[in-house]
Amino acid sequence: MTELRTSETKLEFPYSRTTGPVIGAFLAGLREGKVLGIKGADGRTLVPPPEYDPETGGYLGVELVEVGPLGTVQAWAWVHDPLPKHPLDHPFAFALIRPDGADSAMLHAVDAGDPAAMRTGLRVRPRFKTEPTGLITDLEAWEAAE
Amino acid sequence: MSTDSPARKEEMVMEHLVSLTYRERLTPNLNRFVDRILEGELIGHRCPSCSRVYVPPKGYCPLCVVTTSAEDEVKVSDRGILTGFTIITPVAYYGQQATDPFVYASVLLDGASTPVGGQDITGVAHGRIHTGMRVRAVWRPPAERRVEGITNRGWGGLDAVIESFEVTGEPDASPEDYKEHLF
Amino acid sequence: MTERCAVIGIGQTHFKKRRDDVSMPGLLREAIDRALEDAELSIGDIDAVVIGKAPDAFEGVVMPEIFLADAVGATGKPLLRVHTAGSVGGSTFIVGAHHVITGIHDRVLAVSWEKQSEGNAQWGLAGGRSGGIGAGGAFAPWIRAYIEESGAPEYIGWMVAVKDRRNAAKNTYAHLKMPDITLETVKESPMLWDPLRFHESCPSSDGACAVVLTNQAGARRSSKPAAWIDALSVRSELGQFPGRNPVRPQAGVECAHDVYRQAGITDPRREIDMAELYVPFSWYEPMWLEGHDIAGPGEGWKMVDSGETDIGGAFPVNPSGGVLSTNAIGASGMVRFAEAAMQIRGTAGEHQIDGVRTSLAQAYGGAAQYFAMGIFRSS
Amino acid sequence: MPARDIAIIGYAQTPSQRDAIQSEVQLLVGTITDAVTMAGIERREIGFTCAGSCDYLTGGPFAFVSNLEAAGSWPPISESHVEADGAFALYEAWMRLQEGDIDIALAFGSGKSSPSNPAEVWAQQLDPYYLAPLGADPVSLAAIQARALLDAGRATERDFAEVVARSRAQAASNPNAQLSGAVDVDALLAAPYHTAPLRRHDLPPISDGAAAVIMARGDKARELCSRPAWIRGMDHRIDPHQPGVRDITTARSATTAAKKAGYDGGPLDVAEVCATFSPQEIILREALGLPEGTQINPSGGPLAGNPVMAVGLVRVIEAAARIIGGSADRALAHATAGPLLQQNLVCLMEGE
Repeated sequence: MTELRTSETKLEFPYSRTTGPVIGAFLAGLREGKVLGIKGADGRTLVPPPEYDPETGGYLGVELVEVGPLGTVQAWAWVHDPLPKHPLDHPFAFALIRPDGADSAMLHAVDAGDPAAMRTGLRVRPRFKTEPTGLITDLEAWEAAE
Repeated sequence: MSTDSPARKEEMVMEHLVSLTYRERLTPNLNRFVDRILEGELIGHRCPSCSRVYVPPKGYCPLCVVTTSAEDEVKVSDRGILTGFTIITPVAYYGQQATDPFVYASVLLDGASTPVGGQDITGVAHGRIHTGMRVRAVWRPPAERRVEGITNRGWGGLDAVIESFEVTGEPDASPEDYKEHLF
Repeated sequence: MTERCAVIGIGQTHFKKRRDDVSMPGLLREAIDRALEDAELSIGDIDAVVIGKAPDAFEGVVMPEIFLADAVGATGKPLLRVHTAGSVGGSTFIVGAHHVITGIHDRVLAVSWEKQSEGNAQWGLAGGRSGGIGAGGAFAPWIRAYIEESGAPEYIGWMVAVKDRRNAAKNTYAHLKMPDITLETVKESPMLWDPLRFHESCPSSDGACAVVLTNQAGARRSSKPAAWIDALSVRSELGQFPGRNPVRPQAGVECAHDVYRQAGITDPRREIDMAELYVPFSWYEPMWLEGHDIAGPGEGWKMVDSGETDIGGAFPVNPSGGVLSTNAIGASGMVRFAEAAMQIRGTAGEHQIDGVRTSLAQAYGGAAQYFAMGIFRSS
Repeated sequence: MPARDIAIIGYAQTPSQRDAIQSEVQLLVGTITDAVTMAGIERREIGFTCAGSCDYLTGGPFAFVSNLEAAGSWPPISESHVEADGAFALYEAWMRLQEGDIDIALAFGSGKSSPSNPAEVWAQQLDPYYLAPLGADPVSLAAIQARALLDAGRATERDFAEVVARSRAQAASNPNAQLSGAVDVDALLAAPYHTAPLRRHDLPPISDGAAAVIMARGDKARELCSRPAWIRGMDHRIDPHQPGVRDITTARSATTAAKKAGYDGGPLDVAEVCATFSPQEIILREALGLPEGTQINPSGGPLAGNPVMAVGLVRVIEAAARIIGGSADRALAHATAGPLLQQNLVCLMEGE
């Protein structure tokens, strides 16, 4: 049977996203080393802050509240072989982290070094980039605070 | 929070590069087409049901919805009729390499039922190009033929094998011969 | 057992080259909140949501409705995403209406959008490659063929451009408003895709459009007039095949005949009071007038020439300013349906046509191969 | 209430393959033809067609347009497309049939996952502000979900392995399965982690494939099929997107969809569920309320073959096939979309 040629195509574009008052303020907060949340319709503090209540769809306004800085791991997975698009280039944990004062968890990376150092309930603190780029990854990773 | 101060607006823009790579084998019908164009020959598949000839071969006839195979392969000419064209002034966008106005024409090769699209037309001033003109392929030298741009998604790539279609100077074809190929 | 379906709420964003003041969720909600306010309903009253947009590559988010679910108030509800290229806004409206007509749901929100400034529509239309033919490249040869066949003078395209941009100046939400545009302005604008000039081509916009659809019981509860749906149809055909007539695609002919039949219309030019047609390039106005058998062969451009399609004419087309003035691709088809419904409800504002009792909405997409059409009536 | 006398009378699917030699359209040409043949109809009898696919999976904007070439689109057809799994196309077609003016509808779904890296493609489905820039991939998310299930004491890693072993064993009788055969649970548990607590076998294979379904109304269905699979109800629901605002150890919208589809928790012969990762079968069994004794994923399910954009419609086919074939009287099919079972569709079917 004939060997078939392989074709390769790339779908690539540098998108430029306008973030609006809530997402933009959250990202701006990261630059200043702050994690911000928003009060949901039922009074719960949601992090990262949505513009509309995830349950009711109600508008939540633009007033953000600072949470953390410490947080607690709610659930996690160990990434043995990070992909090029992952936030860290060495093995790490993707985790749901509930910052102190928040009622929801945010997905992010925990730079724990070794899976043996990870557990649900682990107390973690955010580590911010020294040169922010305006992305969620300005919060570079969380690390153990114990 | 105010959303209208200039400082805030700048912060509100987020740059996000999305880059995905797709690698796949050419389908057997297209692979065979590539084999032949490297040798300076154009082929298609003749539908066993309606006899229409598709160039390049799709592996099926979309009108009869029947599959076609190597048994249905036919050779077509590298000469044909210009059935439609426009002249494009390229719009600048990320990844766009074209800068100068270029011709974008469809050529119905003799023996084919479907035109090959996106072809350059040479040997005539842009202003004199018209449908019905007889044209022939100007093949690149064998060593310079590149086929990497040909994909299963069917977005051309033929220009890296055939430089352009030049006007032959033969009399124009009658509209009757190409009026069904206005695409 | 089927229900009659009516439009009781309509909302649009202000359309702009770049809506830098909102996120994608914020953009959709601007249209949704206006539609809900118009319908005198809150987001919790909605039973199901249908979302339409053109290719995901325009914004670079795969199936963005998945992340937008909460923002469009779909939590706990059905959410369906439609994508039929340029006709998608019309198709989305139609899919939303089917939810009501079948009696499956009582109040349905249909929303269509595009935030083209996040990326680049020309890049997207080129399939993400270099050497793209641009939005008008595919259509220019067919437009040329129409001009040759019909013998239309070249100023017809300019006339449509002038009419639509002046109409848009009366439309609060439109993107390009050019109250002072003249034939000279169009004629002297650069040639983009011969024979199409810059001012004969649509802009690239950010924006969204939403409608609230309901049944007879729902419409009775509304204090405002409803626009009743009398006919809906979709048709698709192959974009390329030997024997295809791309100037007058058969799918468009059959789609039109289907809606006329459903609405009991035998003479569309007389029986329809106004139309919102998908005209991204000026020449598509006469081409669709003929392609949908509103005008006979070669008669479409004469309707333009005589002023019949002006706001004050006998058959006004695109009093909103149309796609030529506003084109957030995913939303554009739904805007046609929304505007045709607004004309029935008498809520079109400055571009309202007097006494509209029957209106036609049309959207097309792909290589003029996807069609979505609807007819609205006042009772 | 909407008319409920709509049944599945024909279907076809490609084998689930790691790297299909055909293009997506070619896969569909044969599949749709086979479904039409099984239904015993002419293409022109189809009153409405709905397609499901994903441009970003296929690899280009407007990629779905080519799939029209497989649908017999000349002369023109009444047709629509959802950017979703073919199961959602089935929903739209089922809804359209209820208007009563047409008798037969076609739904299909197709996708090739082999050309791209699914971990990269599906990371772009997440919230573009808060999640996509993290490159959060479906496997990592599913592993977090698995951990939450373990932490809650609702499952063990052995339970995950047992789902895999049963899936592979049941797939042995499925000619379309990509992964099948007897595997030992202890051997599975001895394998290294891929993304802990998930092992490679807890993940679905990467698959190419297509599927098509023909539905007919009332007497037309009876005339064309001796034992149609009657759709008693179909519904789909969605949950909030961010995994941190919902309980990821359950699928609330699956529970709602099952109820709204008319499933009352009564006996089922078969359930075909779109559990793409092994822990999700445990979650779905509870969320859908599947009673003891229900045969779950007799085809092997997505763990045996995962042609994304067709895999949900394949679940419907596998459930319907058992009713049409007479081995089941009542069956439930489930499809899902979005990360961590965010969106769920349920189709409840019965024999005469």
